[in-house]
Amino acid sequence: MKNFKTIVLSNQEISSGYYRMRILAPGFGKVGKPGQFIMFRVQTSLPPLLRRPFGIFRTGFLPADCEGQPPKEYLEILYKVVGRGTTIMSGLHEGDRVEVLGPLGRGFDLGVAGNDKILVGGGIGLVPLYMLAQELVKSSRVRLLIGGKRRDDIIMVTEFERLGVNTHIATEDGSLGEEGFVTRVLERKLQKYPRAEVFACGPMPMLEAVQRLCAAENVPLQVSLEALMACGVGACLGCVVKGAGHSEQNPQYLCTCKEGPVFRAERLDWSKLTDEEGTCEGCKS
Amino acid sequence: MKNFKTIVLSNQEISSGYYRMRILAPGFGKVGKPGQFIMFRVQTSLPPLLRRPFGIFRTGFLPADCEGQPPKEYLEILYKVVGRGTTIMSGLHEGDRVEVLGPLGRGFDLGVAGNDKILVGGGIGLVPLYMLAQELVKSSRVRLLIGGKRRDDIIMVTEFERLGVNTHIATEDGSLGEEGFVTRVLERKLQKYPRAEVFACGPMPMLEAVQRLCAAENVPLQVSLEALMACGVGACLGCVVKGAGHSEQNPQYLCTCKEGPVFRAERLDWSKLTDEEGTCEGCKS
Amino acid sequence: MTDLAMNNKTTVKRPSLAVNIAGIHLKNPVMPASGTFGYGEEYAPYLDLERIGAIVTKGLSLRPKAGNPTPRIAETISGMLNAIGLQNVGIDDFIKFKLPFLREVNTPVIVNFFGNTLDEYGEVAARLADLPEVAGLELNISCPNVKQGGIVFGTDPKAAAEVVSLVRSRSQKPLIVKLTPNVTDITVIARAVEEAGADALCCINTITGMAVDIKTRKARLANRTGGLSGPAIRPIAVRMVHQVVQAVKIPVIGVGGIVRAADALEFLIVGAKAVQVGTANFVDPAAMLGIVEGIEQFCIEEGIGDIGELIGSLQL
Amino acid sequence: MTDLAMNNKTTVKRPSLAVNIAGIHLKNPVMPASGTFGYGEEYAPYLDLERIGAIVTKGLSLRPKAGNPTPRIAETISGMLNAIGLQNVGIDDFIKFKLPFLREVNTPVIVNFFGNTLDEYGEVAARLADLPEVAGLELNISCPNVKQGGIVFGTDPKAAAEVVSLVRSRSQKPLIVKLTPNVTDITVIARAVEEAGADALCCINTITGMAVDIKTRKARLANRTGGLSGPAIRPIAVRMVHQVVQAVKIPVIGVGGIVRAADALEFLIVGAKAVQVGTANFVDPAAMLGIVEGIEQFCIEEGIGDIGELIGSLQL
Ligand SMILES: Cc1cc2nc3c(=O)[nH]c(=O)nc-3n(C[C@H](O)[C@H](O)[C@H](O)COP(=O)(O)OP(=O)(O)OC[C@H]3O[C@@H](n4cnc5c(N)ncnc54)[C@H](O)[C@@H]3O)c2cc1C
Ligand SMILES: Cc1cc2nc3c(=O)[nH]c(=O)nc-3n(C[C@H](O)[C@H](O)[C@H](O)COP(=O)(O)OP(=O)(O)OC[C@H]3O[C@@H](n4cnc5c(N)ncnc54)[C@H](O)[C@@H]3O)c2cc1C
Ligand SMILES: Cc1cc2nc3c(=O)[nH]c(=O)nc-3n(C[C@H](O)[C@H](O)[C@H](O)COP(=O)(O)O)c2cc1C
Ligand SMILES: Cc1cc2nc3c(=O)[nH]c(=O)nc-3n(C[C@H](O)[C@H](O)[C@H](O)COP(=O)(O)O)c2cc1C
Ligand code: FES
Ligand code: FES
Repeated sequence: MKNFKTIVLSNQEISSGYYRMRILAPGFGKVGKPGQFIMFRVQTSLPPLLRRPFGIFRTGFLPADCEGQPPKEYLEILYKVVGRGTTIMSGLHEGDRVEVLGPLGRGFDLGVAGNDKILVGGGIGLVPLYMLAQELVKSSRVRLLIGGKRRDDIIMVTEFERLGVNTHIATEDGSLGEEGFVTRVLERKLQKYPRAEVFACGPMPMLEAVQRLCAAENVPLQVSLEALMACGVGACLGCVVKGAGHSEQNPQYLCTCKEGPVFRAERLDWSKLTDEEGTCEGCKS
Repeated sequence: MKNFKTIVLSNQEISSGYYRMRILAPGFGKVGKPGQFIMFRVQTSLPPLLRRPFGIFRTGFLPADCEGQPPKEYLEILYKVVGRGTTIMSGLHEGDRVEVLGPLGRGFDLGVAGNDKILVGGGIGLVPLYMLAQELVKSSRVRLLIGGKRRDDIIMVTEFERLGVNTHIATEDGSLGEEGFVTRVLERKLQKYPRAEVFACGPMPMLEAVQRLCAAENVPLQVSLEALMACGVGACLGCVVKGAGHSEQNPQYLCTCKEGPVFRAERLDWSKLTDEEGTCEGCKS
Repeated sequence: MTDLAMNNKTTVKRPSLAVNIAGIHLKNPVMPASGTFGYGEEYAPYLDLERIGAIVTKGLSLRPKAGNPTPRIAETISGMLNAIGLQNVGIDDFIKFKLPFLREVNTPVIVNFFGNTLDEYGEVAARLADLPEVAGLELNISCPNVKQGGIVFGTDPKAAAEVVSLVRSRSQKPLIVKLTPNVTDITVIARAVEEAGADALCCINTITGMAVDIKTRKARLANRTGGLSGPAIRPIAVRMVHQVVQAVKIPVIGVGGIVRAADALEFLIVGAKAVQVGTANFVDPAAMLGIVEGIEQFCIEEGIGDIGELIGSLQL
Repeated sequence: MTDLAMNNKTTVKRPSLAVNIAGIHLKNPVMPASGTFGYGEEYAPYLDLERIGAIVTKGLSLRPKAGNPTPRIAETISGMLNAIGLQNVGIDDFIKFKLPFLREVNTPVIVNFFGNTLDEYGEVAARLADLPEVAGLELNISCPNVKQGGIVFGTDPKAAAEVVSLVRSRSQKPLIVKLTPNVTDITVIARAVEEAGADALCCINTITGMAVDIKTRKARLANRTGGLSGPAIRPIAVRMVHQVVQAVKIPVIGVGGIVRAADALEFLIVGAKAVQVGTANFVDPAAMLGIVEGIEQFCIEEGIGDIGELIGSLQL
């Protein structure tokens, strides 16, 4: 957990409206865990005022510039352009100065080694699943179900396949993979692998559907949530979601940035998780 | 007078901290008069909130891209980096979108043809004098006295000389031309050319000294003033200066953007022109 | 509704943007905020004055007013401070030199005015009462009552009601009262003013602020404090308009920090029947046209045939 | 003053930045604003807590408080709205789980607190009165008085004085009262609170604001309105601090929109004896360190040996 000023190493559009940014991140390789995130400061001068949260897609090493020097650590984020901050980000270039706070939050629990692992990613929700898959493939069979509206929303498939992950694609318009919601694929897979553990990240309606399926089949589920965030470190209490113990009389709120963003599904109040969502453009993606 | 969205043609540092920006400005060549200014919108997205006023250095034509097309009109501004807006401006590149409002304000009166003309420019105050000189050289002998703190503050001398203007330089540290204030040079010239007319633009203390000299010698003086501006078109009344008729009981304020920025010296209240100045970094330049 | 061709294929109904404020018919709900648009003339080169809902002129007083010493303006983060001091040409010169131009423009003219004393308020209202070119009055009560120790009329419900009653008695013109945000509970003033006879309300005026030059250790305005305007104050303005709309029955005009159509739409959605654009005119002289077009575009996208459906459509 | 080597050549005196607020000794005048710094612990990884003047904790109530429904925050132009709803762990858990960490930090701890009723205010003050780790209390009076129909304590001089008197009677700790800006005349409240026994004042709390999602037509906060903070409000905060400093004799802590040292200096120059940094902590967790360093640098450049020379040095 630290705050550092650094530079952009590269920033490329990988699909229409989706970008991959590589950021120099000394010391980061050793600390980032699957499912953690960073708070990214879009410009060192205001605005936008607040930092933006992004999942860590992956970390890695670049060969050192000179012999004898240690290799350079970097981190990568994948982001979708949805509003002001991400629009500005899409214009950043190699060498531009940025600030990163992280890694933050609680990541995924790796579950029981050997059990089948099913990852479900909707659109940009794929991001936190990559490092998770990197870990899981070491001791389990890993399937990734990727959903999206259109072909353009399906990204990084090859990267996952290179890890040895079995991928299944569903698009709502059928322009890639099977036509329909990714949860239909999940339904079939759950029938086939009743001892599986599920890990999901994506838009709220997808997560809700995934939760219903897993609950019905009694399959363990971890979800990575998005929430509006100001601080990312548990100080502002802006990012809360309703916990399973929540009621009007006894509200229970969990901090997405600190207690999450990954939660075991049973910790959350699924009946009310979303009724106040949808207030930002991004959330609707 | 119009507001147009256009692009930067070039933007170069011409001396340490001084930039010259060429802007595509269709229809501008015919309308801009010596001493007029533009309101420049630094970024089409906020901030900074308000536009920044800049004198028109000169206008001109570029050869057309294709045969048969009319030549492209442009305008040039020269600016000194003093604060937030000008810092952002110094980072603009060819092709960047900008917005220009202008030409605005009242320019210089060309005076009596044949009479000697003495132009006094302090630092960046040289800007509005170039187009003036272009006109004046047609029928008068023109001398330009340029003052500045250091060698770096003396810009565009060759450009003026190419017009046939006789130039004299004074720097406070003596690093270029004669050592001392430019008003010392003016003093001598006024002795030599008692029928001269003077045109001045520069920092307030310089203008005050010039005013005192001209008043003492009974020489006509026009000055171009700077003031904080919000609108540039006479609507906000933020840019006023005290008129000659000003008193505590009967305040008289003149609008710099609309009634100026060029004023005949006798229209202004020189005793109080500056006592509330110096509130912005730029003014102290 | 007129027809609008789109894509050469489908024809969509052009939404009606017309609204009526206290009997003043506006072709659309967008007008300038007083003091940011001069007397209209200043902006004529930059936008077609017939395409905005109304023209609101610089605050007028009985006698010409010279205004405050300089510096009068200071830029702040996403806002500006001004202490112009209500400089204006006075009612006589307004009628002689400014009104003739406005007469030729086919857009309702709303005259903003103020007084240094209660009497002066009444006088100005009376002088404006018979001018056919004046479609309505906008009463600025954010001025100190010189006689009563300088307390601002608009911060005290009694004083506010008193000045509104007086003005009401001196003029039959549609009367819009412009409220100051520098109060504990704006709904108290709003209701007092409604009862005293206002036909409509306009909120908000600027919020008192201050900025300091740390090098000279002087206030950046000669007047020390000034009014904060611009995008920075928008959330405060939206909140106050929302409160006032709930508190009164007369129409409310929303103003404060509007730069783009999306900003104007926030005010309309919370229930403002029209909006005023102030500081944004300085930034972009054609800002209001963009806002009118943006509102129209939004209505088309959202399938809104009449702006009335949008006004006050906040989901509670 | 200690020595500071510059350029390896000249040695300049390090200016003294220490200030004393109501008996609390601060090594420098920079501290976090309540609710933006958690209980201190959250920011420990990002800045050395011993390098700031004090730690101000999240507003505490008698019993744990769950806070408001979500969404609770919304970004606005140069600011943010929040309606956290004063979520906090309550006094018991604070003492059990949060205070032990703070005990180890060599920086005074100021505990911000509030009550839903007058009684509750008194209770919390009494509970905090004997804790040696608590250097001072910061009383947040921007809360609605549940018993008296929800009117905010801090907007009424009588109610404000009443709560301050009560708290004063229940605790000997240095008592800082935090004022709300949502009032017509902040000096009236400031004086009432001073008379009632406050040792220092802190202003300003957030300004009530609102933002609307034009697509969903819903307020962007579940609570509809929320508190505006951040750079957008700075000119308003500077003005209010300036007014309050002139109106009272007790020290004033300035807060509202401070991001950089230059911003903090504006408050000190108008007379704030210390400053709090709120929203800026979210933007840059080490913001306060930069501000401390910037103030020191400014003092060196301006030849100021003791921060006291700077405080209230506004040229009138
Ligand atoms: C833990 C976490 C991890 C995330 N990981 C990724 C990722 O890997 N890739 C990616 O593209 N996006 C990710 N998001 C969403 C991303 O933060 C938003 O898309 C982004 O903040 C939008 O900023 P904007 O300025 O472009 O949008 P605007 O809509 O202009 O932003 C306005 C405000 O809303 C907030 N906001 C908007 N959308 C969201 C959202 N979906 N979640 C939270 N806040 C939002 C912004 O932070 C800002 O405060 C993640 C969000 C969270 C909480
Ligand atoms: C009629 C006129 C013509 C000008 N011509 C030129 C020119 O040709 N070249 C040039 O370099 N400068 C010129 N200036 C000054 C120029 O406008 C300022 O240097 C510039 O606005 C500074 O902006 P900033 O954001 O960098 O400075 P900041 O100090 O960050 O600006 C803060 C605020 O102060 C205002 N401001 C700062 N300095 C001045 C100033 N000297 N005059 C007016 N407003 C100021 C800015 O507009 C802004 O509102 C002219 C000013 C006027 C009024
Ligand atoms: C330079 C300036 C002058 C103003 N003069 C007046 C005035 O004469 N009368 C008035 O009622 N309001 C006046 N106002 C307030 C505006 O009409 C408007 O209420 C305020 O600026 C908020 O809107 P904005 O944020 O869109 O600028 C003035 C505002 C500015 C910036
Ligand atoms: C998320 C958030 C939570 C806050 N919680 C409290 C609180 O519990 N008690 C309090 O007195 N002020 C609270 N405040 C107000 C701040 O302490 C401060 O007065 C205000 O934010 C203005 O300062 P700023 O502009 O630097 O943020 C909170 C502010 C924010 C943004
Ligand atoms: S984002 Fe601030 S507490 Fe989670
Ligand atoms: S700058 Fe607005 S009147 Fe001159």
